[in-house]
Amino acid sequence: MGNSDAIDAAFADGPAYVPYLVVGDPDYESSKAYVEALDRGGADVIELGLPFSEPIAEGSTIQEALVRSLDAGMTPDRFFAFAEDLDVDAALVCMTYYNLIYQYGGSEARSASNASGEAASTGPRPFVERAAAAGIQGLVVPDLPAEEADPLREACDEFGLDLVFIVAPTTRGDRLDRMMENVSGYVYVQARLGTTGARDDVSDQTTESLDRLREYDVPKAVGFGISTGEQAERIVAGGADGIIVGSALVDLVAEGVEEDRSTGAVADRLEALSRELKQGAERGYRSRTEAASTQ
Amino acid sequence: MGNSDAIDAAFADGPAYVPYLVVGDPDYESSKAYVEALDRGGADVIELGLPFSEPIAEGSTIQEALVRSLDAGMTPDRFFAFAEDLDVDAALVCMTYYNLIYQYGGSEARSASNASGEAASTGPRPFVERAAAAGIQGLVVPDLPAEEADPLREACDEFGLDLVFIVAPTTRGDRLDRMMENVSGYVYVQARLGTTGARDDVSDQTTESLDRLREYDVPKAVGFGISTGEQAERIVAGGADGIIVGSALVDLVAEGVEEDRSTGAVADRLEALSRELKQGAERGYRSRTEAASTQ
Amino acid sequence: GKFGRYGGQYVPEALMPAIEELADAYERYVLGNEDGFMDEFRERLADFGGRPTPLQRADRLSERYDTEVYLKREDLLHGGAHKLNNALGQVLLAKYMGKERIIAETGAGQHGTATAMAAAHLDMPCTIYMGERDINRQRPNVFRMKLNGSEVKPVTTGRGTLKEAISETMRDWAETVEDTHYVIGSIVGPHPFPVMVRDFQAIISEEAREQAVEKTGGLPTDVVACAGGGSNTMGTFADFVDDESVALHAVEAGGSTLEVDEEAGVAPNSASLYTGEEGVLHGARTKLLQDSDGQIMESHSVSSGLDYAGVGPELAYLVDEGRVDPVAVGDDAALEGFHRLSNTEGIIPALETAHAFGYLEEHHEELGERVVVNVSGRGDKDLDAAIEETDKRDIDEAPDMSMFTEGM
Amino acid sequence: GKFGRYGGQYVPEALMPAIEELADAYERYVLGNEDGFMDEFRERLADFGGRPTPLQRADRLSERYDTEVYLKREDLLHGGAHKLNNALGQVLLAKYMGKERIIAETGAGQHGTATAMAAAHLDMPCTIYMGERDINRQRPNVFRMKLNGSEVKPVTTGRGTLKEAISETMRDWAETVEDTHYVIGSIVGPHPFPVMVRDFQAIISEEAREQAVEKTGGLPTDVVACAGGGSNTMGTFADFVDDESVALHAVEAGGSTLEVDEEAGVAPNSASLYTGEEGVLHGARTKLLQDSDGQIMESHSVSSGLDYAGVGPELAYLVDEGRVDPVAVGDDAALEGFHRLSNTEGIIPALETAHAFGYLEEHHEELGERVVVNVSGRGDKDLDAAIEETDKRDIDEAPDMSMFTEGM
Repeated sequence: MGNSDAIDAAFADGPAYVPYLVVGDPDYESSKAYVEALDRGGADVIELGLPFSEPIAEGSTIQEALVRSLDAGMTPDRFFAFAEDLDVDAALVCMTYYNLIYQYGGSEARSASNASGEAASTGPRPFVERAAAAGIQGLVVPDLPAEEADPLREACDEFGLDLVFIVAPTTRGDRLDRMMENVSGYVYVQARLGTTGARDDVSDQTTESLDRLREYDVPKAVGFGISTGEQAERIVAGGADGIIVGSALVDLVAEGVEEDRSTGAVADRLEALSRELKQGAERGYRSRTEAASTQ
Repeated sequence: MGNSDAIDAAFADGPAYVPYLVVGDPDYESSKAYVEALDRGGADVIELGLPFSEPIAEGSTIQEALVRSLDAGMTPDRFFAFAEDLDVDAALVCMTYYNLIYQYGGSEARSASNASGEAASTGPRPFVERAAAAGIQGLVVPDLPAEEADPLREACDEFGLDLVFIVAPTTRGDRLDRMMENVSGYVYVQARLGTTGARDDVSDQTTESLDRLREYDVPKAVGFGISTGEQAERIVAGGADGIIVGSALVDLVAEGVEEDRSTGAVADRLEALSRELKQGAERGYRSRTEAASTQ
Repeated sequence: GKFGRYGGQYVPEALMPAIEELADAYERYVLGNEDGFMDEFRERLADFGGRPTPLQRADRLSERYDTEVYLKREDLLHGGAHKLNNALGQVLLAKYMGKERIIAETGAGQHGTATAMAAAHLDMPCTIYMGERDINRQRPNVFRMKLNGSEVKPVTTGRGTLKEAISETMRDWAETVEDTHYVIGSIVGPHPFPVMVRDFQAIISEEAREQAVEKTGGLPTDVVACAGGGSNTMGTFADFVDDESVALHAVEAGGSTLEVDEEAGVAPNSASLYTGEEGVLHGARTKLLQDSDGQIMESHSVSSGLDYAGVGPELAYLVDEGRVDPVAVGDDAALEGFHRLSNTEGIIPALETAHAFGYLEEHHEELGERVVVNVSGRGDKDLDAAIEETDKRDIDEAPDMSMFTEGM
Repeated sequence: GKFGRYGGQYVPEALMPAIEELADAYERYVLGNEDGFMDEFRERLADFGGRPTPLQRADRLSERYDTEVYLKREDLLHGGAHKLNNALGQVLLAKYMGKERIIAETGAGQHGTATAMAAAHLDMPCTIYMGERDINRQRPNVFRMKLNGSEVKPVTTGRGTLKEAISETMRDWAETVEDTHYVIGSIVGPHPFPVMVRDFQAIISEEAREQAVEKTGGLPTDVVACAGGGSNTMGTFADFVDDESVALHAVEAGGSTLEVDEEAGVAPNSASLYTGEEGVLHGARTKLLQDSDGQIMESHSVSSGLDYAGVGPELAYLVDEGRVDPVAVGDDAALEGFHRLSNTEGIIPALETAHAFGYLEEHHEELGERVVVNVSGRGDKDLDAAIEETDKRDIDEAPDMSMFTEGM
């Protein structure tokens, strides 16, 4: 179905728990421990945030995490080294902004082209090639709509990565069709309008979105605002194939920084919340399949 | 010649020394002592400044003196009382701005007219009447050109006061003729352009002005910038019938205030400077009459 | 040189020749357009000044008052107020007269900045006298004058405010009258200043009258302008004076009260048309704020630009004739007008101008169906004063000020 | 929505419907004048904004450079800069689209004040996001926005400057997109913003071209405008792009140096056309100041309004095509230009605008015989910065600053 067998597998058997953390937040070593804690907590896919200096699609929780990571020296190359360094079972997806993908390897390409007198061939291919080598199996690029995605899509196909798109509550009609033609791996269903950020409520927009997507044959992972096992349960019961959780986890990291907690203590909390979310998702899945078999 | 015999007399026999001080500067009693000191020093005519809040024709020395007097509570009525109180031989001239002359007695006139339902008859007459009663023999009004002077001229004629006009170095032709038709007592010859204030030099403009005025049969008193006996001598030798001295005397009052001198000490200085100026003027007169008899 | 009993030339003799020379130049160049003076003046007003300024329908005020309210946008003139009309005219005239130097005095700094701009534009050396206390209160305006190449001379005598600056400028002029022109900033002073300044400012009403007819099909029923010395007032009224159907409202600063403290010599307002009495000040017979002796009172207004104890003699005459309706609007109502125009029309007016909008709020029911209000200047210069004065009061239309007043 | 390789719509999916709705409205109302939109826009620009602005011959600069220098006086537009052309267009368009609320972000405050004015004028609720640090540096502009009835929301994330304010505005829009319009302040962002903002600003060149032909009998040889995001630049160039004889000079902020500190992530300039490289920022592919990883650099300029790491995609395209000549003028030369225009022409320019005059001084010998320079804004807002920056340098044309810098 998708380019990445690992991602297909993550959604093949029961609901997928897809946590997100910013790589390098608040530093490389702690961040590694945190990502591994997510894995222990039951992650099926882990979205690794590679920080960009102008993150226009984020809520303030994640924006602050991106700043912490950048201030601690995170770069695309260190990000790939981090991915290679990780000891996890979950499939890895990189979430970042298009300019970092577009520029990667550009300075080498430009130096070469200056030497040869030819035009520089910047573009997404070097980034995707390097990501594949680092074991990354998919990309989410929040500022890249389907309309501008052809070059990246081609590079992903070449190197076997999935390209995940975000479907908003307002995405309909032709735009939705075009996006669903291009998506692979899973579709990121944005639970409500707005940017990322943990919320108490789960919007009616989620149900509507899932209804709208029913006809498309691709796993639907719902994100934006999920922070408890109970929410996870309701969303999966409502038809989601997976849940994406970001801000609630990043909050734990931020709290750790503010209250000067040990890496181990933060990792434990991340693992515990992951477990709760994963279990919630599984409860939801059971109630859905039971309901389906009852009918 | 003029309305006031006293002023005619002051110019009749040798050069007239015409000192100026601001009445009430820095207070009523000191001011009285200062004016009497001028008299003792040989004053023929004394110009008494009645302070106006917006003295547009003054240099900063006299402006500050006017402010001191106003701050100490000087009013037109107190000014007249002061004139009545004085024990001096010199003829008295009041120097002030037109608005004070124009308004004097106005509130009574207005109350009366409000009561009678008729238009208020404000105008210069009440001021001149009161001035005459107080023994004032002439008026100098620096912001009243001959063109606007008819009502005041009439009142002066009625009450026997002289109306002194200032002739500037730039006053010529028709304007000069008109002014000389209206002037009485003496003409105030402005020695140079500018406002009042003591200067070291006596300008060539003085000689020119005196030449221009030669044909007019009225005493010519030169003012603006005279501060020493030597200057007084040169000016009278050059043809002046009198010298007017203001800022140099006001400076002595201001110094007294600044250095906290006793009234007596300031009065002594005023008397001494007056003597020097008067003697200078007399020397100048002698050299002029000697030169004339030699020819 | 007279308007009925008002006007005249009450100046020191030394200045009379300059005044006469100016009167002669006024007749030749301004009235007679000799050497194309008026053509050049009008062209420079257009290109440098930004004329014509619009006559804008104020949609929201029109709705609020259920009458057609039109704004004459003098706030859009270069420098931010009507002042340039006069300053440019006089500096250009000085050039035609062969003068080599410009002097002026300024209180709040508006006339000084306009004169400095005009002098830079026409390459004339310029000295501006300003009281030391005013300099400290109006530093941005001082900086603007200096940026435009003018010398700003601090006046330290007396209280260091406008009256001392006027005396100091007079002193300079009395000494340099042969090569120097004194640019008076309003329709005050000796003849020919009142008529000359009016004629330079009359372009406001010339445009407004034409624009009103074009936009609304007829003359306005009412014309409203704030009045300090009165230059924007007469400029806005001039071409309507002969239109007897048009009511002319001169809005003076009522300050904190119209009551006078004779003992202290203070009139806590600047309503010389409304409450003043005849007298002679700064070269002209006009209506004044004065005590019973004839001493000039200290005037007061939330708007420093209206804070003057006299008023143009022509306005005094037109009030006596019944042609101009003098009204006073107090500090509070003016501040409310300031906030109302800012938040309903997107135009921040000068505090001077705000008085006209205070009048509109209080008296709109007495006005006809088409009202023209002169927006004589913009309020950027008044932001600090507006913060301070608003903070003292409880004004419905004002924004929350806490972020500005804390730590001030 | 593309200019060669530049432009596009790189925005979060949630915003795409709004962008598409806007593109549709742009085509109907702006290009198609549906419901007379463009007529109303032009009329309001005239009456409320004060258009047309003059094209003025700069007599003294013309003499200095021995070439005809003409100034397009956008500084006379309501609010003091060209910004209103765009803000008024977008707020009016939002009204035609049935939107009920306006949001915008602002750095130095110029776009925020223009938007707040337009929103007050058109009676639209308006929220302006502004970094907390910028709020503290630009209090007068904050006060102006609040006076005009806008809510000013301080942004405290990150460094509290423009970039955080942009993120915060995006966040607001992402949640409220159905009833809210985001007024972007320059020819940046996703399609249709770059073309739409250009079309609203194009009135500058439309007028200037006509005025130049009328006043001088022909087209200018050169058109000069400063360039930050590029809205005044494209507005000044737009109608001249097809006139191949007219050279177009985009003057960027050269800051303290064109050298980049890659380690610190700082480019001490804002010369993205002149030194930048292709990338994707704030919704569009364009030329950027970025490090080799693609992280956006912190830009710097003495003029906060030019201080932006990107530039409009259309300008990037026109530079690549050789149609627009990109040049950089450093802080020192810009400050000299500021003082020169102030004291020789009586016009105090914005520090942004001053860069164009720095260019004129340095390159006038390369220019043709008729040069049009856009005076994009007035400098009143920059007085404090000008005092501070002038005091650091030794500038011949600057006035004596001691009275301003002592005790500051």
